[in-house]
Amino acid sequence: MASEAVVPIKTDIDIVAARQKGRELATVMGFVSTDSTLLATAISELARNIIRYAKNGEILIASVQSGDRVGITVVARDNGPGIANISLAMQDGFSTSGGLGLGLPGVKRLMDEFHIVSDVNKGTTVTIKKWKR
Amino acid sequence: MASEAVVPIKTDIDIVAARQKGRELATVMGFVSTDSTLLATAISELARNIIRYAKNGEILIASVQSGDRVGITVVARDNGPGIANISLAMQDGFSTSGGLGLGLPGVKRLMDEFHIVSDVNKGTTVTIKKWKR
Amino acid sequence: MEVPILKQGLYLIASIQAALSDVDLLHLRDALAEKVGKFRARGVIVDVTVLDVMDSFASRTLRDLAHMTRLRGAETVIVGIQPEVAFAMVQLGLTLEGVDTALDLEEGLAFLDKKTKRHTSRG
Amino acid sequence: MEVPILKQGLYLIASIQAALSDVDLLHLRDALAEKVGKFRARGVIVDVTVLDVMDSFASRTLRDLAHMTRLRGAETVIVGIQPEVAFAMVQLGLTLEGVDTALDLEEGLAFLDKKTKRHTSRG
Ligand SMILES: Nc1ncnc2c1ncn2[C@@H]1O[C@H](COP(=O)(O)OP(=O)(O)O)[C@@H](O)[C@H]1O
Ligand SMILES: Nc1ncnc2c1ncn2[C@@H]1O[C@H](COP(=O)(O)OP(=O)(O)O)[C@@H](O)[C@H]1O
Repeated sequence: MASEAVVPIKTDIDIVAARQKGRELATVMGFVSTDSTLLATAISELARNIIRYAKNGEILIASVQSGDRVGITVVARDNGPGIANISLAMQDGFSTSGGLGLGLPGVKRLMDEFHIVSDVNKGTTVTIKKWKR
Repeated sequence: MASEAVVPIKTDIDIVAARQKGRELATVMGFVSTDSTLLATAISELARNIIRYAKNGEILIASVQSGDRVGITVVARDNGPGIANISLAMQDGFSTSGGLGLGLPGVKRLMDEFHIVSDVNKGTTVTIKKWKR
Repeated sequence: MEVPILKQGLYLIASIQAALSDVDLLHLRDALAEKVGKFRARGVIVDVTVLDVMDSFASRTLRDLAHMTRLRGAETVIVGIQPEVAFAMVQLGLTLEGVDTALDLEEGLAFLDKKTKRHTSRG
Repeated sequence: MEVPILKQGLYLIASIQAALSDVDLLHLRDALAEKVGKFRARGVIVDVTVLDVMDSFASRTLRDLAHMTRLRGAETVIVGIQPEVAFAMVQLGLTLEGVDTALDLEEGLAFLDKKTKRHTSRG
């Protein structure tokens, strides 16, 4: 049941497309409805950060397996400006754009796993995972 | 009146068991009720950190004596990932899990003594003490 | 996706019909702020029942909408936030602080009737 | 430990009967968010009188619960926090900011009556 989709993120409409793709896969894989919602919400936040800070990028959505667990991994990547201070960016309320500053720390709370790599002037990659319950 | 109990911490139910054990000993030793509550609350935080960050570990609860003072010492230990930057972890609001980040600094405020040792990839041991008033 | 805005008595009712893009949400916000004046509305209901995701942008835009209509003399109530959506919002840290909410359209109307102290008939 | 949830008029009352595990607390949160819709409740009371420990997880879960029900149109009030528990919470830094509290069930009912502006009889 391996499945993978890449959604290019260029305009605000792609944010909707990406999160719907995520929900679709979660539903097909039999995720409980709450977890599909959490996943779709997380994708929405990551996609918007791409548009807002990096102008464009892509979101990969794939099923993963580890032992007898199955889950969904989402990789949001861009070649944008990167994040200079990741631990600062991960704090509730921190924003360089006058935003709410809840996106990154919030996504971390929504997911089972969260990983971020960022290089200034090179780009940002956020990898998240949600396991099926 | 030496007394010692070890509570294995594996699931969220063990958190309740550990803090009840702590309160029990405090009551038997004649702690004022407020201090029993502070101790039980501290144990609850440490036990939850074990589950959350190290998956499992144990909590030792023992009576201690020093001169004519008696008290209770609690040792929470795990072989989990450890803490890379302890002074950061001891700051109010610092959390790597999107949590409130009040556990460790809060426990320190609740107790008379607080000591933490942690090695990355080896584990964490927190030792706390409350003296009987 | 244009969101239809109905006038019902002193209220405006915006019933979101499908997923909205960020631009759609901004349009909705601005359209309501403008229509409140045009129709001399006292209350606004935004029905989000069909929204399966309410992220930080949507929350913020709805909050701004509520504040804008209030400055124009109309109370806004958001209705229909589903339990799972509420859960995701709270985990993100989005609480719509300072914005009124009600279970559904019916409760929203009752809320506005009370808040605008108009017990006269609508419609 | 399932927490019994009683319906009393427009309110739901959850009376915690014994120490709750983290999972129990999450169940309570989700059950209330769902039942608010089912019973069209306007208010929720969570009675924590018997809890002898309120740690950061419990505080956070009660806060989330209050925010979730509010997004669904019902106000939540936490009642019965014991003095010693309150002391420990404050030492930890847990203030339940943004969450309403009252001394006991009676005060909680009075608070909800005022907040939801329903002075009609309950029950
Ligand atoms: N993809 C990205 N590229 C560059 N910077 C980013 C990216 N995502 C997040 N950031 C930085 O991290 C900060 C925090 O992000 P977030 O928590 O989502 O809140 P917000 O977007 O509301 O500011 C942003 O203000 C921005 O400086
Ligand atoms: N037993 C532990 N093992 C590994 N890391 C821990 C442990 N306890 C605490 N930590 C680290 O210290 C940080 C702060 O802990 P704490 O103050 O209890 O707040 P919170 O658990 O809400 O994050 C945690 O986010 C985590 O990174």
